[in-house]
Amino acid sequence: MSKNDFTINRREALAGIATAALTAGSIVPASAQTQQPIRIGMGMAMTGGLAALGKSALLGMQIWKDDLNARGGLLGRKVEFVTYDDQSSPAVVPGIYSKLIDIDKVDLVVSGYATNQIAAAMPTIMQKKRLFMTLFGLAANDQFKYDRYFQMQPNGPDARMEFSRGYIETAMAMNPKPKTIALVGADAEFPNIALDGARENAKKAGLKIVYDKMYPPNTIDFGTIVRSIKATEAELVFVASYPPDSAGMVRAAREVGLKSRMFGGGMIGLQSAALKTQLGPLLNGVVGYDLYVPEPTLKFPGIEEFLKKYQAEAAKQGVDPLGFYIAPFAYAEMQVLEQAIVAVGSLDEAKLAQHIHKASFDTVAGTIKFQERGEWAEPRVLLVQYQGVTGNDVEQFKQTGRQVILHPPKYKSGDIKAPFGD
Amino acid sequence: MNMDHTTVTSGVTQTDKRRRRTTELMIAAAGILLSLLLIVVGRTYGDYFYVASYVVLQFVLLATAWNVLGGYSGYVNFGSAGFFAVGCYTTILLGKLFDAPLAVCVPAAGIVAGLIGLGTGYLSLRLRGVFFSIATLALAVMLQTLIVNWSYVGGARGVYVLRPDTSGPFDSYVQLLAIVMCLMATAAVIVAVVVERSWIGFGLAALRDDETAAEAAGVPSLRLKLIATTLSGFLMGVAGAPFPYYITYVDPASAFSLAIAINTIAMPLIGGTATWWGPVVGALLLGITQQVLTVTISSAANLLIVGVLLVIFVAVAPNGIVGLVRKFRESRR
Amino acid sequence: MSEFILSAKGITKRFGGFTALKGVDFEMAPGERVGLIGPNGSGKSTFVNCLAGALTPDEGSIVFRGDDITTLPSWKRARAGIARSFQIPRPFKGLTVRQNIEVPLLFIPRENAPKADEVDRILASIGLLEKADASPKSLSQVELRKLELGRALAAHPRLLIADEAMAGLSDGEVVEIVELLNRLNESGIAIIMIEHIMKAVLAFSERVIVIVAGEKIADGEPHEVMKHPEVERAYLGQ
Amino acid sequence: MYVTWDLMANAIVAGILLGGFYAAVAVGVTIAFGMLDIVNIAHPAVMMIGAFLAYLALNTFGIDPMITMVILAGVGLAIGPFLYRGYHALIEKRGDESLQGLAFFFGILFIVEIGLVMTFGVDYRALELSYLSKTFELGAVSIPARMLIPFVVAMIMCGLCYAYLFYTFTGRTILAVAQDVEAVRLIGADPQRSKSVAFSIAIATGLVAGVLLILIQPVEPSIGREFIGRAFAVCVLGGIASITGTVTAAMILGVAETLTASLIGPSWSPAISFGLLLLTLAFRPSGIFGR
Repeated sequence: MSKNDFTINRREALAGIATAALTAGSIVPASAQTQQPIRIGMGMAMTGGLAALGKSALLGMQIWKDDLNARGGLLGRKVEFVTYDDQSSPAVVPGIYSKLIDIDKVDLVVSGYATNQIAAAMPTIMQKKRLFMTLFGLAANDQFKYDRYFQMQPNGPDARMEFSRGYIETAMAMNPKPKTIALVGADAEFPNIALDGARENAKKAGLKIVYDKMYPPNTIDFGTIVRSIKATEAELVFVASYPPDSAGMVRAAREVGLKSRMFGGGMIGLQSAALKTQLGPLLNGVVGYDLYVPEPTLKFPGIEEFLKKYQAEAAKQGVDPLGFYIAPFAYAEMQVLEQAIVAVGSLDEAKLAQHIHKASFDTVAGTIKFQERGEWAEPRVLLVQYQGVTGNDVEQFKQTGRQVILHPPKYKSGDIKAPFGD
Repeated sequence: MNMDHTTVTSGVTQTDKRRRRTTELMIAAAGILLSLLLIVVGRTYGDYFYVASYVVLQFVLLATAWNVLGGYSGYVNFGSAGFFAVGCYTTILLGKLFDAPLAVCVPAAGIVAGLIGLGTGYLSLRLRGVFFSIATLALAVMLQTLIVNWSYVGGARGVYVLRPDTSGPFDSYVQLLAIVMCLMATAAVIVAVVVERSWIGFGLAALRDDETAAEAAGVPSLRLKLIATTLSGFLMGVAGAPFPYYITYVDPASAFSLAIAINTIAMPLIGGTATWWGPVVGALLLGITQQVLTVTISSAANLLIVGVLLVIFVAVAPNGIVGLVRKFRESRR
Repeated sequence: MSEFILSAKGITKRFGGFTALKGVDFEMAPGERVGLIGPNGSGKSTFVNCLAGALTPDEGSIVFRGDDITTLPSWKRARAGIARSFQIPRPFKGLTVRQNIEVPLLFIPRENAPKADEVDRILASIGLLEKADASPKSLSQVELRKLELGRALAAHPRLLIADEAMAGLSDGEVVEIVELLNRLNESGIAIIMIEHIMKAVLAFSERVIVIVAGEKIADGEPHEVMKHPEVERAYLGQ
Repeated sequence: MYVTWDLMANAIVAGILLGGFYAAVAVGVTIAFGMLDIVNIAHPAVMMIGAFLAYLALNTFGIDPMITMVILAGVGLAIGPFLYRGYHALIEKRGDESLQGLAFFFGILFIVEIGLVMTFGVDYRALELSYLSKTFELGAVSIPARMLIPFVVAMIMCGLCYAYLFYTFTGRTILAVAQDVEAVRLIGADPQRSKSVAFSIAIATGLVAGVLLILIQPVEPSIGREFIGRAFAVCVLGGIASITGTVTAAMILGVAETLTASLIGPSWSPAISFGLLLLTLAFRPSGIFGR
């Protein structure tokens, strides 16, 4: 008996330690004074697979914060960030957001990068009825239908169709009209959705789908896949992929000598400096969706100054040196928040949400208006084609004419060069 | 088994039996107490406390489940994430098919994962040591490939799981999840005690040391291993069952997560695999450390700590914290 | 029911292309003391492994106390009454000496329940009572051998297979072990002794069988078997 | 449907090239695990170190990876004995069950991975070399240099390992250690030394395999984990302790994966390789080529 008592006491003691550890350092003044800074909390991927874009996004937000504080802050208060690393793992996200809300008692929360993270935070956010500005969530609110959710990736109301719309419309404008298309992608979330849309868009356009396969993430040999596609003699090849396989597919297409009228489409990763410089001239002729490229048709007010600041700082921190993909939208996200707070004049989240639903916002990423599910009312997914890339230098991608916008017509900055592989 | 084990009157076995009952009762009491504590403290500190407790207790459950096989019989399961994910996807499937409530999903998840555990038990007929471990790893990859290609449960794209409305006496759904997890972890620890101190645990301990010799001494090793693999699989499945409601969006990568595979092995090893309280201590220690680090250091270094702790313990204290405590007690004697 | 406690017929065991045992026949009366000899690699261990159930023979049948046990796993044979010790002692290192003895007590059912002091009696009979709570890791070679025999004894066997129970022991220790085996035999347990120490085999056995290259070449009175020309050539050496 | 002989021929060639690379990854596991019973699941971490060093060498010092891999092989052989001594002192000497060793290397794997993340970040890194993007055409079959070079290097490396093990005294003692440690003592060799040499070879092959990986595809620190399963699968399929078996099994796995990708669809190829492993383990634990 006595021996047992000992063991149990230990267990209870440990439970006690657990309680203590969980609550330690969590005593926060109950109400923030007006003089105190506005604290904005978020979990962001700073390690793991999503960290490259996570860090880029965070840098974008920090530049906004510094700009704002230099201007004297918001409602007369400085702005501060409370950030935690979500390690690219959705499993820690619920913990981070409950800590931010319950223990840190931050004034506002924004999301980390990517759909899984956003979805994992949603129940906590919804239960607490917080305003939630989110960054690059793929139709994450379609299920929750939460009315204080606003998402910054310009996918529009029907995201899955947008990643291939430009591709198909551009293809169908070619002369003669193409008849066949091959669809291929990684077996994971984004490529699945993009391919779904591509399938539908292709059918609508009357294209015959001659190849439609997925490959597992971490595939090494893409040559075999590309050869199978080549054997189908498809006129169009639509690829939906993540960074490592985007590179693999482009290389394999060159190695196998794939000749099609268009190649590319929904490839994540090509937007980042890392892959652009790795692939260099191999990119010529490849088309891909993009969100921002330095073309004259996209000169939104403030974007150039922002990118200048970003690129200077990014070089020091070792994050994506171009910052075209996520950083402008991270900055714009905070601009939306800022403009809404100024307009409402308080941090009342119900009013803020109402205002964001109604108003439109001028940001470095253009003028934004949100629809009822919190997506951009008007989608703005670009289709770009790489042209005239020489060598592997990163600087050339800051120039115009290397990533020519083919679609949508409103922002078109050049003409397609087809076929691919010549 | 058609024999009455109580007829064995050798001293140790009988005291064991009495001792076991008291331990069981005390663990049950501690578990209920902890649940009550959760409610009280949670009211003060908010949902964060529930969320953190849920994660830590989930690891207590997983570590205990792993230890029932790995610690007691020496068969190392590398595929724990696979069993966890099976539990997880059982909930998703039943939710999609019948809108089944959690109370149904939990036992169902346990049964499905338990059956897969039974299958791995038959693998152990031919495979020992590292080969068994590699087979479990391969099994987890197979299961993942299956899920990735099964679009009904979301496939590679993943699936959203909306939490039901909070009902009954609970303030919030996370509170419910934390308490459910607390009770399940308590039950698992009791199961571990029962196994450890019964003829099953005794036979497993013998076959862990030397399977051939144990067989020669009349230990039905296959039967015992099947019990252990099934039980261990069952408990891991149970641990995964509430996860979809916790995370709300499940894709294969988050269900078959490496963090789960690693922690499930590291925690019992750091705590000590020989007794039921080793994995509990290991899970509490490592789980709480990770929770605290996530919101303090908040960098890659926090994963580093798991690795460093594991290496240090394996190298310096091979029997884990349990071993250290025993050494300490003996030195004081 | 035959008069034999054990009757093995035509035991054949192959490993891949190699035939380790070729149709070995073997019978044994209750309480008999049999020595099994043969050069290294002759198939002795394979043979006793087939008897004890660690291996299943490819051909042939084994009948023990009237039941066909040819395909039974070794734990069922242990329960049927066949106990063995191992060539290299295989104690349960994680258990204490006492617990080592308790394993067969707990797992092998009896007609009459074992008495309360059975563990102590066994420990006393093998001279390890004082080390009951020690770890087997702390035991000497001869003590480990005794523990092996004690564990076999706790299985309450009708047949004991002692696989080189004396290898690596001093002369004095060999005598101790032989005495222990004799005492077991007196309580009615049939014993098969596999041994290299010829003196011990000749002193102990009523009957000796010789296996060479997987075949039984001699079976009979110890001294007659030793005179067998083939045995002399094959075993006692060129 | 679109399965033509050209496609099949290409798939098989691609599979053999891929298999060559798998062999380079698995040969170290075969030596460390198959022959020495060291469950080095951190082998892929060694690969990652090799890959990132090759990246560093090219981009900082302008050293071609072909030279880097020779240097790394030397470095591996040089530091291997110290690593082995450390492992021996901490784990092996205790004679504990392999579980402890397993956990130990598990921890090492993690430490290395995070160490790399903290030094190099999580970006994908690749080597920019013009000769890698060449493609050779042999009739209808195209052979990219990116796959051919690793294949050739892997075959040379496996050949060297084979020659060393079978035609030198120390090599033979290593093979003997794999069979029976006592026997090695009897012939007057030091099993400790044999193991130390063998472990160093395993480390060296791991570093080289890492260089090969970064030639083939962009690399980020956590990608190494993908190879734990494949490396052990190849090793087990090949009969655990056989170099020739490992190479053959690696080719079979490579061809099985590329054929599945061409005929059924790429998403099932992991199921094929691990299914093959599971079946082998369940019905022929001694491997396809084991006795």
